[in-house]
Amino acid sequence: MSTLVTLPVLLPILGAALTVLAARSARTQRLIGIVVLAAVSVVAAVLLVAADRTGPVVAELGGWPAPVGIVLVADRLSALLLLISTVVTLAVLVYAIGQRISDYGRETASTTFHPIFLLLSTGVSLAYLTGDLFSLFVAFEIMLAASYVLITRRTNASRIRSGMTYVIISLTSSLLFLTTIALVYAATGTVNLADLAGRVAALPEGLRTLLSMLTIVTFGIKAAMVPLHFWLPDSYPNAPAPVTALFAGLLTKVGVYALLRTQTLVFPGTGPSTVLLVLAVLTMVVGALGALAQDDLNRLLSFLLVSHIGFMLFGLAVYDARGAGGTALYIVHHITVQATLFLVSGLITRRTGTVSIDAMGGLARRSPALAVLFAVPALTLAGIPPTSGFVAKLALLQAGATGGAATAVVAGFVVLASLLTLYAMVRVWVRVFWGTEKEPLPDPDPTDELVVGTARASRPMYAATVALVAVSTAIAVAAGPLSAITEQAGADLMARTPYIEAVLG
Amino acid sequence: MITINVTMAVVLAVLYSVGFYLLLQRSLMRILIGIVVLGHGANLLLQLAGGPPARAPVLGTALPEEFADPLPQALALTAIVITFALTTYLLALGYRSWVLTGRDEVQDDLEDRRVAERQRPEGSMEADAEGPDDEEDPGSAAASDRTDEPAEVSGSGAAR
Amino acid sequence: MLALVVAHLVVAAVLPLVSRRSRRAAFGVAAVLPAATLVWGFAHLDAALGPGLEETVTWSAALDLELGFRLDALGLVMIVLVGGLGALILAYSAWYFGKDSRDAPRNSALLLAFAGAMLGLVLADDLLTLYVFWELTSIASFLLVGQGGLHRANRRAAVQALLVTVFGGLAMLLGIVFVGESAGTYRISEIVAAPPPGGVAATGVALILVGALTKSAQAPFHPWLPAAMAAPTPVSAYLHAASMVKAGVVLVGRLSPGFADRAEWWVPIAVLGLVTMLIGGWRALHETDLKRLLAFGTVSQLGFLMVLFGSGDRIGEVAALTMLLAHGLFKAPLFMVVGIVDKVTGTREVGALSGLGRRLPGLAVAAVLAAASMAGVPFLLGFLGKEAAFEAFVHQGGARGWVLALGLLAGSVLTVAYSARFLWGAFADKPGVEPVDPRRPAAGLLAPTWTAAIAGLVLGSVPPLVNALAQPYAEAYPATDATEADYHLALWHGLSLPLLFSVVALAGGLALHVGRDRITGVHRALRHPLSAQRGYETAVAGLERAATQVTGRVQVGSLPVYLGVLLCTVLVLPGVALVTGGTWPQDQSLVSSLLQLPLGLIVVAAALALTRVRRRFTAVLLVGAIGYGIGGLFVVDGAPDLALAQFLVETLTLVAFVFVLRRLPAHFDTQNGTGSSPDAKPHRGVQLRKAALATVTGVFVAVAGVVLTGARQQPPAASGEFVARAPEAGADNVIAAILVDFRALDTVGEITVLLIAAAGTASLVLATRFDRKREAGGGTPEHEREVLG
Amino acid sequence: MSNREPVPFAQWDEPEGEWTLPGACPVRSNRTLMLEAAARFLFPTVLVFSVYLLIVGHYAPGGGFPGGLVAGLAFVLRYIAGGESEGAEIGSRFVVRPPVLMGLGLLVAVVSALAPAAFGAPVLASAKVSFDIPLIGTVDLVSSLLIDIGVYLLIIGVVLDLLRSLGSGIERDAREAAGEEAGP
Repeated sequence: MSTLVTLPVLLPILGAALTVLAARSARTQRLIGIVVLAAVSVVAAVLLVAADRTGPVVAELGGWPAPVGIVLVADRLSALLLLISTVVTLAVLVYAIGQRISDYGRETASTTFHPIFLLLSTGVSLAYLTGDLFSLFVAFEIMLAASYVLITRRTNASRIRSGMTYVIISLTSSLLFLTTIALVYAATGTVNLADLAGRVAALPEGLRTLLSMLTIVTFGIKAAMVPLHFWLPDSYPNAPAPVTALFAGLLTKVGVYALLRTQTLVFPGTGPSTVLLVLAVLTMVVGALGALAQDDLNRLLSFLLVSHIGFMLFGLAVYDARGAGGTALYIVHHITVQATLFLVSGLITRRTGTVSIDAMGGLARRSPALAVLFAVPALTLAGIPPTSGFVAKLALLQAGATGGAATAVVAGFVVLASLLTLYAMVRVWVRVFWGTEKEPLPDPDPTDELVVGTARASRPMYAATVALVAVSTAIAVAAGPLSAITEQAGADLMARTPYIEAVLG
Repeated sequence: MITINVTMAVVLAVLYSVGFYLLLQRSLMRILIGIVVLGHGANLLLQLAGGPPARAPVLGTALPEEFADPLPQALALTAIVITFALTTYLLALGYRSWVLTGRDEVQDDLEDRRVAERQRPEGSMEADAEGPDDEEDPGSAAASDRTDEPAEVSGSGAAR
Repeated sequence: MLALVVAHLVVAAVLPLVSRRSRRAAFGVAAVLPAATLVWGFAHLDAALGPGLEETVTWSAALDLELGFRLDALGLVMIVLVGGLGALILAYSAWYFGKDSRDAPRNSALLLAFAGAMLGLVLADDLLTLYVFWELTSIASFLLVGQGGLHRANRRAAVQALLVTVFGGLAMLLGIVFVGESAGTYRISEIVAAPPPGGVAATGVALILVGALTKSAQAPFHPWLPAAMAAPTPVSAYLHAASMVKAGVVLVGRLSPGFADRAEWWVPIAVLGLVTMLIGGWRALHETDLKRLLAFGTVSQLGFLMVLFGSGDRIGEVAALTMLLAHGLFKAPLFMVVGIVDKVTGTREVGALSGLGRRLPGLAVAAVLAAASMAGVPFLLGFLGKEAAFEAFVHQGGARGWVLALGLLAGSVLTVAYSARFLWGAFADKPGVEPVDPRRPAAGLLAPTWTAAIAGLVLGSVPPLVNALAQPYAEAYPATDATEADYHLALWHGLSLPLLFSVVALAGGLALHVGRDRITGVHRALRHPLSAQRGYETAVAGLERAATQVTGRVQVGSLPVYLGVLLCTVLVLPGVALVTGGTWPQDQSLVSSLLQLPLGLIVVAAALALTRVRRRFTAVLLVGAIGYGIGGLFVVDGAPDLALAQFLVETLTLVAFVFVLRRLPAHFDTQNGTGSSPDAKPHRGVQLRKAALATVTGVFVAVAGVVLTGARQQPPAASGEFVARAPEAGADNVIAAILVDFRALDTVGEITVLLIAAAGTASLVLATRFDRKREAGGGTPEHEREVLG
Repeated sequence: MSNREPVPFAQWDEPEGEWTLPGACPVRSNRTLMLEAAARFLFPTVLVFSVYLLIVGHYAPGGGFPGGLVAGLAFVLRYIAGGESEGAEIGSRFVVRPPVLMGLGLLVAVVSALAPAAFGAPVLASAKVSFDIPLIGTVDLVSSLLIDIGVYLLIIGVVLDLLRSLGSGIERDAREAAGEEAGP
């Protein structure tokens, strides 16, 4: 079982190495990618079941006990997020393959795209599984380095600046993370998370707060927490659809996961955190208002992503089992739906030839299937019942209602942000799908995948999108068992002992 | 006991300050150099977090008590490599940016500027409300009898 | 019950397939399920009027999320409206929409889906269940009002209806959670039995009320309802008269047994309900479009219902349930009449219709029956309800009772007036107006209209039938005296004050109608300083402007600003914590080893020089100096491995820099070719501020380092173990043992990053030429092949 | 499938031409004789030194990473001494394309990480084998050396790839830009 925990990290690396070596055969590359991610999905599902039945599954790498060696830990939270992330990654890969086939034909191999896509998955898996702060840094670097390459691949003059913004801000946050690790080590002498839990508790309160705030800022940048979010709406929208979908679905959520893990395990609070509550409100409101101001479909979605990060911060800020569980459930839901929306956006822009909402119109009549594909995740994001968004939001609201006066007030902002989300989505619906039909814009430069223009969408692209909508629906249908797991995961996080005992024995 | 000494604290302060200062510039190459300097600072800090100078941790060359804390060294080594990798990548990105735009500057986001210049969103509901209302009554019985052009599929919203 | 609801949704999903064959058949198929629901409801009459029929399906136990249903008297009455009228309206729609209408397939499916959602809503015995279906009806309404979205009126009305009702719905959701968490249950029957005390619950109750008020179009949220008349008339008849707008009223009726005695509950209901009744009635008097006239009438009647359901009085609740049924049975046929009038004459304008009564007497009689019920004419259901309503408040007495009784009387006068205006407007002969020449309405349109109108007459003439439904519901409220306990609906209660009220209402209303020209003059003279519609538009416009302005200010698109904010955040959050919580360590030494001094000096000097340098190449050399200096410091620290790596990496970095600098201009400030941009020479003050921010942040990091190292209590957790176990790992060099054994995963990760960076670099520099996109087939394009190497 | 014959890994170091010669150098004036001579001499020496660093890593400062970097620097020296050379030639002289070297390095590292699991040991576990070799004495062979070898290979690949992109790639760009200016 402990070998199994390492597979989500090592299998994609193996796959990446093989795709580099198989650089001449596009078919082999595609096969490797899909097989590896499917295998990791299965492993993640097994881990989730095991973690739920018998407690955290721990792998001591090299057989060295913590804190000598690095440990990988799959508890309910990490296994669950790993599962949903990998499934979404797989779907996005299928979509991306479909897009490559549409654009370049079946024979296009690449030494960048396939390996780096798999390595991104490695970084994400490692971030979820690792029980070591420095290893978390390495995980982030793998993930981010892969994302840099994916976002700047074949970039053009008008888009390069968005890539620069993304890379520079991310690098800054990485260096801040490294600084934080150094400072944490300076104060405690360890980088093992379970070990840190005990050692940080021995520090004076002021220094605990200092370290806690440092991690909040560090991970807050990756999670796109206001006021550290600026980079996201400036960069994500400019990447190709599958890349944006993957980033929007996974990367920010890994930041939230890191916040959730470190704040509960290493810096446990005793009650609602005022700082985080304020940040959550800012994130929800600024993000939602940003979305209302946009004309670019992808930017609009990016701002909504920021807004909903606030939801997850809110659950964390409540600092109790229900809040943490709510955040976990919200992450699961949001990974799926946000990725889906960007994939749909990709289909829409391929159909209309533009990202400008103002230049679209009447799409519901021309393409009813696309209308349904958009409407379902849009309602899900807005949290309209009976979608998964509703269930997840309900979990957060319940935590807020029982967390005290402050959290109850912030719960009001959750509701407000939901309304604004719905409004933003309704505007998209009204302007894109209703109204008079507008002619699709022709592709001004077919050689450049980043210049938007009408293009064919191959069948795998639709299949992947439909599959993600189905996953989202499944989350809603299986809300019973799922929320049982997340609630227990929240309780585990707050109790801390299951994790610490599993790691340190 | 393991406190960072004053000299090293000054070195750290200068490295970080200079790094941050360069980071805040518009010139891409300066930003890049700022990141390299910050990386140096972070690696130094990581190494210093292990304690004051001591013997290299190689068995047989000194007593184990005299060894410097090996973990920060190992971590810093990894960090150095990662920083190096990302620096070269950023260098390439900077080069590409220069080739594409002919400038050594990070430019402002055009779409953000565009939003800032607006009074209200493009195609706002407000604008939709202001337009002339000279259309036929959509709620009329006549409107409900209207047929599509035969070729078109009805907009039932159903997936096919 | 869940099965019934789901069946609606499933059939709705496949209806488009039926529509492709025949649109009329689709409506026919759609009508079956609501009719079956009606039959099912009456098959369980005993249970509904007795203990209630329950069903629960757990969705998520952890979240207390259940689909809980309960069929009781209120539910049964609503089934008559949702199922019975639903079936009639769907049948009517089959003839209303043309054979090849492009709107018909959408409407048949959506109407049936809506019926399912509405059925779930009225049967819900769980607040969360209720909310689930509540929002589904909002969405269905949005799509039904919006239709194809081709007309501006549709789009605006749909958005307005959705925003207002979802605003209320979300407030309600928050309220539901507050109430549910306070009560420990979301079961309506349990909450009502033991209403939760406390401030949170009170807030929750008020928030739930917001939901009820918006959905039932109470002032000041009401304008969405008249606007929604942009929808086809059957949709208006079903959603905006018979069923959906009743949702808020039903919710109030469900919760009132528990909360009617609380001021935060009944005061807003009574005040807003009464105001709504009067505003709606007044506006209805001035509409020239028959459909809008009815819409404002609906607003007015909903206010009336709201007051009754919130009364918490047994007689009042009898009246409430009676009026609920009555309103559905007269308003739906009235809308259907308008639809027929529109269909056969092509207009709904009062000013254009004349002589229709004589040409279509059958239709006119049906309209008279329905309108008379609305006006409260005896032998019709409306009369029974209105009598009971007057009785309730007159009996209640006191300031509250009399204000409400007289208020309702005023509202009833207006109701009679606009009922008369409707009949006059649609059917009367008007001097000076060309009589219309209508087509014959289809029997399929007339039959449902007649059925509904007759039902009002039958139920109104046989009060015990309705009484049997209304009494079980009202018994949830305690009877305070014998009058309340013995009250029954009847055509004749003797000569009493309520009867006088009815007579006054009829007489006054007719008088108002006769003096309509003068009333219109008054209406014109009155300026409306406050308009709810304008309020909505201002709110939405304000939101959009605020969004644009906030975003314009916050999201400036400038990287230096972003990084500046980032540093400020570092200073504000951890910085403040350091200042307030850190202590400077005591035993601070100047240097640990003398060699640190010169090396440190080199690093500091090179770093400071970096900020002033203008030539790129010099800058790179200075970076190298810093790197080698730090390598030296590593040597001093006893980290030869680290130093070796640092020297090698620094060298390679220099080489990479030089490779790239070959192509870039020599100086930082010179731009390529065309001269410098306006931003090239930054303002001196800006630079100073940047320097200050950077310095403070840099000092923060260093101080944090000193403080935190000083605070270390324990020895390193694993370092002793590394040394002790290094032989096990087969290495004398502990660093090597850590890198390739203890923490080998870090090393694997590190080389992964290297590979990614190299691949990325190659793709950035080499893949600069793009091939044309190509159809499937063909080989690897040129740009990819270059990266392949 | 591909128009170029894949080169067996075993022959990766078989030169097409003379081993120590730098890349073809068409422009005489650009040649730096001193550097070329130094490169000829230094190149193999440094390569051997890099292998030493790789192996000695377990006992003294060194290891796969410094070893790989030193080897990489040897190639850098050769490239600089070689003056203007096409990136492809740097690749083709050593036949193994840099990406392949990187992929192989990663493959070696990850397979050696996973391999212990096949024998029931924890992932990334290492095994130590001691040989008694006459004259030299006891030599410990640790399986974790494989990871170091992977690192070594990958780093060489990375440096070669950087030479290909930042080196020759940019040079090619520069030439093309100059060509455009000189042209019409």
